[in-house]
Amino acid sequence: MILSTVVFLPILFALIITLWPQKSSLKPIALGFSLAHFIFSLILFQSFDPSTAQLQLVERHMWIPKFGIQYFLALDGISFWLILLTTFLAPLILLASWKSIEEKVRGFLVCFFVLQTAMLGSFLAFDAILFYIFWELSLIPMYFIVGIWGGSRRIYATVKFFIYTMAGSVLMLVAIIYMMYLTQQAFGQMSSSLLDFYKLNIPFIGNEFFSMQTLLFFAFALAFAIKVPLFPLHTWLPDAHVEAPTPGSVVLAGVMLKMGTFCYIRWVLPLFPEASEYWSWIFVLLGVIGIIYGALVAMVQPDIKKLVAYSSVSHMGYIIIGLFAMNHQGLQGGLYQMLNHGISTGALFILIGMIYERTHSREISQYGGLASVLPNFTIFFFIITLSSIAVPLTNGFVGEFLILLGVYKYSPWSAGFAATGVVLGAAYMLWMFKRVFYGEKGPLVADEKHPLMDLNLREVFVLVPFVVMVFWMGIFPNTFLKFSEASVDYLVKNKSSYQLTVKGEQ
Amino acid sequence: MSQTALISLLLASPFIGFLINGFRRKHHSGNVAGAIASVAVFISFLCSIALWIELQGLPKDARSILVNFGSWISVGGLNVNFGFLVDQLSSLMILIITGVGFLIHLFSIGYMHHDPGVAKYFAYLNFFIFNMLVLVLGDSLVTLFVGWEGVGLASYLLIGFWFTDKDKASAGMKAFITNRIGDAAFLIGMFIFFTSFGTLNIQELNALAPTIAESTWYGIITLGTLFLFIGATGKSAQIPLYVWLPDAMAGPTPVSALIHAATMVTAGVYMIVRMNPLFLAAPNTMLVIAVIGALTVIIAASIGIVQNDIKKVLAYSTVSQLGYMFLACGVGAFTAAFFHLMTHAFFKALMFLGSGSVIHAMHEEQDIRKMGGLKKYLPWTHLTFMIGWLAIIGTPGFSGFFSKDEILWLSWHSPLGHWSLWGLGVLGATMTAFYMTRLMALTFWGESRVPKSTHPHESSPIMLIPLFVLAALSVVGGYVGIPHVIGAILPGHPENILANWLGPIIRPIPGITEAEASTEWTLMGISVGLALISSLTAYTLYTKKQELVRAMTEKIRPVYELVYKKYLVDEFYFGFIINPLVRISENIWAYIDVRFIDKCTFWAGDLIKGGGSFVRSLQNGNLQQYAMYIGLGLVLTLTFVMMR
Amino acid sequence: MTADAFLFWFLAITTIAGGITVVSVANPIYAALSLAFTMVSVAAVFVTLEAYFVAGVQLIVYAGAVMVLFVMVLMLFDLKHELEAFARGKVSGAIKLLTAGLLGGLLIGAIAYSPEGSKIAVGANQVAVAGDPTKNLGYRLFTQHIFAFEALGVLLLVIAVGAVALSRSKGGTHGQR
Amino acid sequence: MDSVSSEGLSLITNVGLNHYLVLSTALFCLGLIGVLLRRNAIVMLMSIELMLNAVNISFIAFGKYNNNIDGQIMVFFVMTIAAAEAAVGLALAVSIFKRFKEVNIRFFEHLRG
Repeated sequence: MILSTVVFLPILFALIITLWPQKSSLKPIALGFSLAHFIFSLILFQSFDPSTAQLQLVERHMWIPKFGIQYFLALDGISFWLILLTTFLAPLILLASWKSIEEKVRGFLVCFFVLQTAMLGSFLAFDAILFYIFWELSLIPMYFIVGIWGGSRRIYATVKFFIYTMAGSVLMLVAIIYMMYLTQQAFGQMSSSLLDFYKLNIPFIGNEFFSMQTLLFFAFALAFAIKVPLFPLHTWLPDAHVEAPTPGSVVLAGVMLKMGTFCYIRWVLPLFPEASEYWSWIFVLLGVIGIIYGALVAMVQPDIKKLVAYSSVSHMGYIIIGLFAMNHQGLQGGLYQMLNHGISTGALFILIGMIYERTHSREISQYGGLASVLPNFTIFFFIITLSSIAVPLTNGFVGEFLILLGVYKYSPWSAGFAATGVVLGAAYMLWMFKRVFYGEKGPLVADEKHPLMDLNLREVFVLVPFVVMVFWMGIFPNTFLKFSEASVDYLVKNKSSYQLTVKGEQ
Repeated sequence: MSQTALISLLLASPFIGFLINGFRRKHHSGNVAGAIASVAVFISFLCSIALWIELQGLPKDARSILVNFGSWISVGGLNVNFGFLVDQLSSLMILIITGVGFLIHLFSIGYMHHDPGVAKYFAYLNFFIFNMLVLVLGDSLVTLFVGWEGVGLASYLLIGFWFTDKDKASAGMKAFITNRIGDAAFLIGMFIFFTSFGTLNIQELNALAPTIAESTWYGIITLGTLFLFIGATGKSAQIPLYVWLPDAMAGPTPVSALIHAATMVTAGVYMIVRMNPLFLAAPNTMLVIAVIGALTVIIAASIGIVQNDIKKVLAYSTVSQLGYMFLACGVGAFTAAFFHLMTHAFFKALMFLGSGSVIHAMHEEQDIRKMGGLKKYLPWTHLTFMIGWLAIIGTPGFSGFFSKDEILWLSWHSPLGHWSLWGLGVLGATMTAFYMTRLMALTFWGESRVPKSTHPHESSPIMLIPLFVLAALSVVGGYVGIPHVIGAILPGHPENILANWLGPIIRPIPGITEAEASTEWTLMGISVGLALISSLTAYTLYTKKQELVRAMTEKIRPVYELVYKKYLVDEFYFGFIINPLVRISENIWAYIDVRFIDKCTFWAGDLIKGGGSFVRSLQNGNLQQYAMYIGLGLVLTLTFVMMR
Repeated sequence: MTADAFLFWFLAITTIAGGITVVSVANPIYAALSLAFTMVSVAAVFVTLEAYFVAGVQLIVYAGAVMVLFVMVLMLFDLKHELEAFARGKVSGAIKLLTAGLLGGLLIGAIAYSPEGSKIAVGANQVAVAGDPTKNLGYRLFTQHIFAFEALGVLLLVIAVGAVALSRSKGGTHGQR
Repeated sequence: MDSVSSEGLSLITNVGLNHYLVLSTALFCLGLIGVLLRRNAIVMLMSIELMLNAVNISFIAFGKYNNNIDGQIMVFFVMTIAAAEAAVGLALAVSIFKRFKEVNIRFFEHLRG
């Protein structure tokens, strides 16, 4: 019952918040709930056994027997840290948005908690239909968060976001249904369990595009690529990020993008091993293009938030190439980079939110000399910047190093081009840092009438966990890597015959 | 104390200093902050000495202390430890770093006394020392890389220390990003070695290095070492990535002394010396290194001749001297490279600190055209600076002479060397003598051009003591590596202590023959003679015949301008790489992202919308049209049925 | 040419001619009259097919009742100003004609190519079902199809009530005027 | 007489099921044209009657040539329905005429989306 509790606790919170009588105490209540949720999710440490690739804490009940649809939640090394990342970010996001969400607080909190459930569910679901429900459910609250509490072009952004993601997931639904049909052919009983999907032997013909495995592969891969977002499908992201309110951006960057990359490991690579291997070059190519392209475009953004959004495109490119390198280092690096990106980009968005609350502007050219006015803020921003540009002993380095190493094994040229991202990443972040924090005071900073206040205690409380995580993950990555080691090891060694078993069942 | 505790303390001490000063960065008391930081470094220095003594106690072939603080990254076959290795090479290096570092900390107490951000400054300095120690001690390329990037970061922070000045902030950024280019290549180099050797541990890599040289250009070792060398060109300011170092002079002068002269910029040399078996196995790489080194010597020296900023002259001199070190590495004279690294650390730190003293005395004036005749105001500074000058131009008996001479000799004599490399080296030495004498002449000698408003004054003792110590080191530092030919004629036949000490970890140059003493003496004579002539010329020109200089400059105006503007390399980089890149980025953003990809999605949307409105227009409520659709449907169905 | 064939061709021509007139004349009264004419022709066709009872019903119900209804309604409306017979829109008109033509062509093609047609045509003069067809019809109607027959009766009742109700209302769905 | 013309002649003289079916089709299409093209609602109703009659012809013809009385029963039903339909249709036409003073089919377009 642990996983169900983890997944559905936020829904319960949302219900309580809907019925809560006092409007004024909503935020503290919600913060308390999310903290409780995080602490509860720490139970997973105790009950999770990192030494095996088998599924753990399984909850499996038949739901719609006719189609073999099950209520099937399980945890393994791949999803373990993403669950904790999700629950870890929640209280911080709520605390960070203390001031930025002033209207319709109740609605916001309900959306937020429903979103939590949806994201957690899609990480834990091992049944295709159940997964699909969670996957789609995550869109709806996000749609409202951007659409109601967003910036001036929020409707445009939210509709774009919604339609992009929807377009991909419809393809995925077709593929899921087709795979259910295949299970009926193969086993006589229709099933949507991922474990049964793994058992399928889908024929693959090398250079033919219209062969079954290739088509299914692309149906899934496209859906996830939009979510990630991979290079040519990324244009929804900057708009959504810029228009979203701070908590929306953080959830989007911190967790929702990870749903895409996570699903590559959970679904695409093991389900379609031959196709993934055969077509991996496309994804590595797009990933590398994404890295360079995202970095270049980020470099010239006039808007800080947009800059960070494009940097996300660049960082997610790293994750993709790491995953499609399909070796130990690449996969582990990819998984690790997911967490890194959640921490560092999440923190960047929070920081940008904080400065936006003070000046109501995100124009880089309006800033300058912030370092002499807000020294504490600058230190936090600088540490997160370091994490983002992958300086050793911060979390970013471990991820990027592993990914590039994995990709080098896959294709030295790709690694060579991807490594330019290391330089460009430093270039755009530091250039932005220089323009915002260094130099003479810009018009917003020098405004005598509205002197800027440095971080208050609440904001420090928000940021310190991020900084701790940045260094912890940078200095002791093994504490994190060992949880996914068994699963990744199993995946690498059984690429073409990937089958998961449930722990305790033989 | 155990070795583990020693190394822990060695590393922890500056880091703790960094934390303490970092948390009390709002305090303005320079003395307290400086004391904390200096003590922290001094503890490290003591630890270094202790470790060196420990090493002495070990047998000659097993002089290494490896301390492993546990696993850092362990994924699949990759195992990176927090392992720190003290051996003959790194023990000397940490002595230099902590020793020179300590002196520079002391100097900084006086120099940065009045700066409000002094605590932050010392925090950064300690942070730098910590990272430099990690770089030097790291037992694998990854750990080395931690320090490698860490020192880059510290350098970024210190160059941009006065960040309210936009140019200084830009200089920091330039340094970091240029270094990053090298770092990216360094990463690739690491990957190449990891995929072919399965390890990144330096000792294991050195042990695995084949003894037979690789002759192809695209062999694993050649490629790997080439990429590592690109990394080194970034960190050690070689062509083509040297451009950041002159700009890095925007930082406080002691920083220039510590980071951009004595320690950080030599990291590339250190790395190559560290990995010498691998580099020796790749003669093609060695050739590249030697050529790049020699070219850097000449180009940097020629720019140095015409610069007017005292720190810029020293900066180009540093680039040029680093070129010597790479030249030495390239011809396989790793010991010589390290020797020069050491002596250079002494005399260049000395000269930078001396320049700091001058700048301090001149109230932040750095233009040597506004100095002159400072000898009488700053006697001690002048004296120590002169010792540095004598060392750098290779006056026999001073440290620079021994190290530079060894490099020049081996670049002639080594089978990896060539007479042309030697020629470039000697030319560089001649130019060095010229521009350093010019610097001396314009700053300290001749008549005073100091503006009336400025009253130069000698620096406080706390700034002078480091100068004295470094001056002493600049003199005696060379006697640890007395060349064989000189040793042979000296009483007691002193050995080359450094070569003996480093011997076990440095592979000899393959195929090197016994030296002919006569040739060596001749070459030495030529280089010393040329240096002497050129310094005399410079002395005469810049103390007595300034008009002649002016006339000559007028005559070769275009060349002068070109050199003065640093061969327009910066302009080239900006004009052909950076600005186009920014413009391309703007265009791809505007055209690919907004106008193309977004437009495509809009087209897709419009298509669907258009389809929708078309279908909508079909449902216009006209009954007869509906009936027609029924008819059409029948027609289609019938056609379909009949076609089958 | 046999009498049968002559009769068929004659009736076919009158039927089609009547139909064309119905569709093409502008004045609805003329259309109604030619519709009555067509109905009678069709009744005659039924006779040639030996469906005497149905032919009678055709005459009574169509040519009698329904046509009267039409004519009365037409008389009720005064539609002299309605001069244009056809809806506007040349293109759509052409498409509609084309649709009808295609449908006809396809059906005729289907008939012509069906193997059934010729087979049955040979047995055209075979003896009809034993006994009086009308009696037979009545028997079948009140035994086998009694439920449908009764249901039709109910339907007619409903229709009668509904038609009265509809024509009594002021018309329109947009509220009373 | 050559074979072609004899065939043509037999097509005229030997009247069979196909003839009736073609007649029915022709009448049906005429009715369809009327429904599609006429603008007067009452004439459209008449055209519908034409179409129904066309169907009736084919029913009877099939019944006759298949020796089956059910065709006639079907026609009987169709006629009843046709009468009902005419009644309701005309009632609607009347009420619409009352409302708009017009039976042009354009006035029936108010249901469009």
